[in-house]
Amino acid sequence: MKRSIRVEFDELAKRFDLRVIFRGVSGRAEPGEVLVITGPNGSGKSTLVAMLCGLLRPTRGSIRYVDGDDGELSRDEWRSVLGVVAPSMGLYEELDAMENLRFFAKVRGVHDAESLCRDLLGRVGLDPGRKTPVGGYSTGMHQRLKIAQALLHDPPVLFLDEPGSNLDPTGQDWLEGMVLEQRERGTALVLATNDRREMEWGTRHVALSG
Amino acid sequence: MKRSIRVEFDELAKRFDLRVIFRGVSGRAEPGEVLVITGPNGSGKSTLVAMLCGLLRPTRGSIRYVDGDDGELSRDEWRSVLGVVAPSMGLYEELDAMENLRFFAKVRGVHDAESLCRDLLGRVGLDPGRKTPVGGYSTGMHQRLKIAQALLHDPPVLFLDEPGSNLDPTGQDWLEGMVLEQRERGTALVLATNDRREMEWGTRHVALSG
Amino acid sequence: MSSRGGVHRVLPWVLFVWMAVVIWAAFLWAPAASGFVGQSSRIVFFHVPTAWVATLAFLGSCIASIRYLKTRQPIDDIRAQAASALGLTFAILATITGSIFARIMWGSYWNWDPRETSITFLLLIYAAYFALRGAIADPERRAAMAAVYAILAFVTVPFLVFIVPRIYWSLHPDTIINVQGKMKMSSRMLQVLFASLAGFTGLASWLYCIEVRLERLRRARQHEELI
Amino acid sequence: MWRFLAEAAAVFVKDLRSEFRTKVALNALGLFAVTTLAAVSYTIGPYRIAEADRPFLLSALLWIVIFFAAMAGLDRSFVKEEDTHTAPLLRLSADPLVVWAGKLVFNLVLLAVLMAILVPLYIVLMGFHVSSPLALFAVLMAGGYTLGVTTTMVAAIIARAMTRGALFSVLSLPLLLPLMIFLIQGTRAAAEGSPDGVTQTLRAVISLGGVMTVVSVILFPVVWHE
Amino acid sequence: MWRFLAEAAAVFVKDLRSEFRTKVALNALGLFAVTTLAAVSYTIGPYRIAEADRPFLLSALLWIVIFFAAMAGLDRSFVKEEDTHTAPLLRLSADPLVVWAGKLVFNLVLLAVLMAILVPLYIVLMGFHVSSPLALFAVLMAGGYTLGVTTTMVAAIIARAMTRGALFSVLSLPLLLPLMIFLIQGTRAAAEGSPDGVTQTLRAVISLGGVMTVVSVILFPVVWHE
Ligand code: HEM
Ligand SMILES: Nc1ncnc2c1ncn2[C@@H]1O[C@H](COP(=O)(O)OP(=O)(O)OP(=O)(O)O)[C@@H](O)[C@H]1O
Ligand SMILES: Nc1ncnc2c1ncn2[C@@H]1O[C@H](COP(=O)(O)OP(=O)(O)OP(=O)(O)O)[C@@H](O)[C@H]1O
Ligand SMILES: [Mg+2]
Ligand SMILES: [Mg+2]
Repeated sequence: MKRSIRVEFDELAKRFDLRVIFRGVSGRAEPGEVLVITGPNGSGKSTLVAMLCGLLRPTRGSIRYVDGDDGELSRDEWRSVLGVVAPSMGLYEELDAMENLRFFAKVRGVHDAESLCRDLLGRVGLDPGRKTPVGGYSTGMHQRLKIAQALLHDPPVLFLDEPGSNLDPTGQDWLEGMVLEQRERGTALVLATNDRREMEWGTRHVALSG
Repeated sequence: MKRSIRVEFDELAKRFDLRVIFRGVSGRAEPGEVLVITGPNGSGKSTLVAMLCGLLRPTRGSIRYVDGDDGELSRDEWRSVLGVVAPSMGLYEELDAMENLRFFAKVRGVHDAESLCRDLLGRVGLDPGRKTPVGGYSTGMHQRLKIAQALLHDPPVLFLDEPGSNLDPTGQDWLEGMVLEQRERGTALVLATNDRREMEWGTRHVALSG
Repeated sequence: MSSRGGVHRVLPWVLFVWMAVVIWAAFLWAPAASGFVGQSSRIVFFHVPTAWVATLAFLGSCIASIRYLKTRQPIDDIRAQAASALGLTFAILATITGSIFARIMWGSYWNWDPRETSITFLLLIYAAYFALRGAIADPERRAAMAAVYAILAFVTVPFLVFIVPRIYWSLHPDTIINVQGKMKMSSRMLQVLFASLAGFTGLASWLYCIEVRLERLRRARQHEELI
Repeated sequence: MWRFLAEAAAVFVKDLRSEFRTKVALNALGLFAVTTLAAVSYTIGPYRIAEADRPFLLSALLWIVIFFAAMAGLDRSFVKEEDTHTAPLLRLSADPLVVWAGKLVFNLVLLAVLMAILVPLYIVLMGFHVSSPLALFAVLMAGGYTLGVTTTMVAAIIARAMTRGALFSVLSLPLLLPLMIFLIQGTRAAAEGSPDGVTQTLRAVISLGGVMTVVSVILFPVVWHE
Repeated sequence: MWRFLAEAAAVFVKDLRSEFRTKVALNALGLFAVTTLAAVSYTIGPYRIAEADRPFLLSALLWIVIFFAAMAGLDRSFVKEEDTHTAPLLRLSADPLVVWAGKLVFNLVLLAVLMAILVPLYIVLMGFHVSSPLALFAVLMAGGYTLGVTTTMVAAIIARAMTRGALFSVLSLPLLLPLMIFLIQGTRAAAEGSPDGVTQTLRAVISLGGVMTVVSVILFPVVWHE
């Protein structure tokens, strides 16, 4: 069984260059639930996700990762328990799919990287043997690889920022299945999306107003 | 009235490093119609679009831009009659929205660039006065700016590769309106998409098999 | 509060009188040192304190930078910035006074003496510090990056000031407290020098306080304008 | 023609803007010149170079510094268009020659600004005695232009080498090398005041620059469009 | 410890692979180094400089070329992570010190390759007589390390700034100047065969490198996460 981790955030606010993006946003993602973040383009969904991952400092407010058994995690420990898919994050375009995954597996200290990466690529519908650098991948294939990357270490907290974008209908169905499966396995999911169908996967909601 | 241009392609094939992406693809985009290209991720939709724009050379087959009155356009003339939105094409992240549009307007020799750019930004729902570099824009705002860029010189041929990705529901509705309006004004549209709703905008279809 | 304000009003006048006395003493009270051309040794009373204040200011900038990285309070960034600006200014003054000195003692304004070159690089480092600040828009990131660079800069300063001049042959006088621990100046000269050192340190502290206040106001105003 | 110039100006302004987003950053350019120069003069300065060696040593150093300045700023413009995927849209919007001209002018302006700061300072700081300043000026102008044209082309090639293999940039070596040699010798001739050497150099450099310009105009569209 | 090394190795291998496939840094660095070296050796030639000046002048020239070449390519690995938006994912996946170590080793390898090509060529082409090659080797190693540590840190800083091209040299060169002076003195001592000069240099260079390493280890996480 994987660790059960709850992500709580309280009265978050973010300002860029004196422009307030949002303020007073609170919520939490419980293990086995999907927290959906909605709001129009530019309302701050991705900013909120980046803040929850620890990539951006909140201007105000607090974020806590709480382990069901052991209490709060330090900021340095966040890294090892979370996985992220986000449109603003790129992969290494000169490397092929396996090389990318293998790299992320190694820096995360995942064991049995080789077979795991192969397996994952198969699951997201990519060919592990293909030597094309990722720069030559189609956008949908790119998105699939990003999803594989996020699942690599089977993280107890999963952030999905527009995970279905550029996926074909089959891919979107697969994604839905993956989200359901993760929920059942006790992952805490945070999903930021513009897609009406994806919004329905949520068990909790945070709406940003823009 | 804008020029009426028809894009025809015949028996196109594309190979990357001995891997055949597709072969024997034919079709055409008539003024006032929407040619929809469908197919699973990696089937070659974007490749086909890039080929039709002149960014990639087909391995086999031919592409012709035919002006209703004057006959065929030379390859050098394609540039001036087409507009493109594609996920693989980036904007200048250090410049703000107006600077980006102004640049593209100028290199395309558009008159009255300043007021036109302002106007367009307003239409796609961005703030022309905002000085944030585009690198700090959200993905949806980025996509809107790309669409503005493609419409800048009111081109008679418009290629839309996944134009609705990352747009919020309001944005998608606006996009639908824009496509309808362009059809009525006699633009030849080519739309490559994975989105079921967008597929229905088509008057002709090309399906790639993957 | 009011008594503190009172002290603040009085201090600049004390400083003013002190500096006036120092200037008078430097030119009229202290004797000209032997071994220097004419009356030129008097420039020492201004040259050495400016160099001293510059070094002090760079130290201050390094300390403020370290504090900033710990506390992340904008005020520490303002302090670091003000101290660097002050250090830069006084380093320029030391170069100018030294350069005049050099013209008299060594015959030309610039001799590629290691002191001259090392101070040039000190100037360049802190000019680079401000170039870096100018190249980062986000205030928090700017502050952090500048702080890191200030610390890196201060790491190289000892090498620049103490080791390089010892590797290259130099015309420049040894440090006052030299290897033998001997003082080479007459007691009157030393008195004036130390008075001047104290005066310049006071002057610099005063300027520093003003600059910090000014920068706070500047940032506050920017805030208002943008909102 | 006017239209061509206006479009090239747009490319130039765009590059200038993205490279020097803030006004303060423009000072960085001046600082760059001074720092580079100081690094060289500091290391060589205190040492008294024998009088006879000065002209060619100092000429060689000067061109090392200028060449460095050219490389440091220039090679990024095309690589960045590829890295950030802005190249395709630029290909579809602008005439290839407009892109080439815009980038060339950008490089030339950068070089000119750097030279304007560097050379006078260098002459003063290094005690570089130049017998015929006018000849030096001519050599600098011609050299700067040819260097700019060549590095622009090299930069475009390096950017495409990402997809086409490194062999290309090895090919640029034979272009740069003779140019550097001519320039060093011409500067030396200007310093020593030998008009023959200068005219010889100018002839060589200008014809090299002319050839490079023609070759670039022909080849750039090929390199640019894959 | 083993885990740290394995992860740092992963970062290093990843950078090496990417660089090997695009060769942008190698091209920039190599092109500059080889061109200047060839041009300088051709124009200055092996025999013209007065015998007494040779050790110093040749040492100075060698380090000028190495330092400037380093400025042309060593910022690439960090700048590219930002330009291609791979940095955020790297921040979320890897320990900052692992990233630092991997990039440092990558830069050191680039420098080593550069030196391995440049120095023998330089010695041969310029007729640089080195009395104690072993001492020279030690100076090169120590100097390369310190150069690499310092530039890696500065590269991490400028990757987060907007104006990079000029800024990298502007920020690095003044910091590197004391190092450059030490190295020139040390190389000269190695050429002249004076063990004292060499040990003195090595001591200074290694302590500078040590201090920079410690400071980097402390400060890099701050820069990386900002
Ligand atoms: C442009 C030329 C000069 C520059 C840039 C310069 C710079 C400096 C600097 C930076 C210091 C402080 C050193 C330290 O804190 O260790 C200093 C100290 C001093 N300088 Fe100069 N100097 C120059 C010329 C001269 C000349 C020509 C003389 C007199 C012959 C002179 C006499 C002194 C003395 C007596 C000290 C105090 C020694 C000490 O406390 O270190 N300087 N100078
Ligand atoms: N680095 C930055 N500098 C300045 N403004 C920024 C920066 N990053 C984000 N913003 C601004 O913050 C706002 C929110 O951006 P964010 O990417 O979070 O939106 P979003 O809700 O994810 O939108 P989308 O649906 O388009 O993905 C936008 O107005 C954006 O311009
Ligand atoms: N430069 C390239 N080098 C090698 N293979 C490439 C290159 N560009 C595209 N391909 C391959 O061509 C195929 C089609 O890619 P394309 O981007 O056209 O797909 P697509 O239909 O647009 O998919 P998506 O729905 O994901 O956007 C993919 O298998 C891709 O890997
Ligand atoms: Mg978003
Ligand atoms: Mg596609």
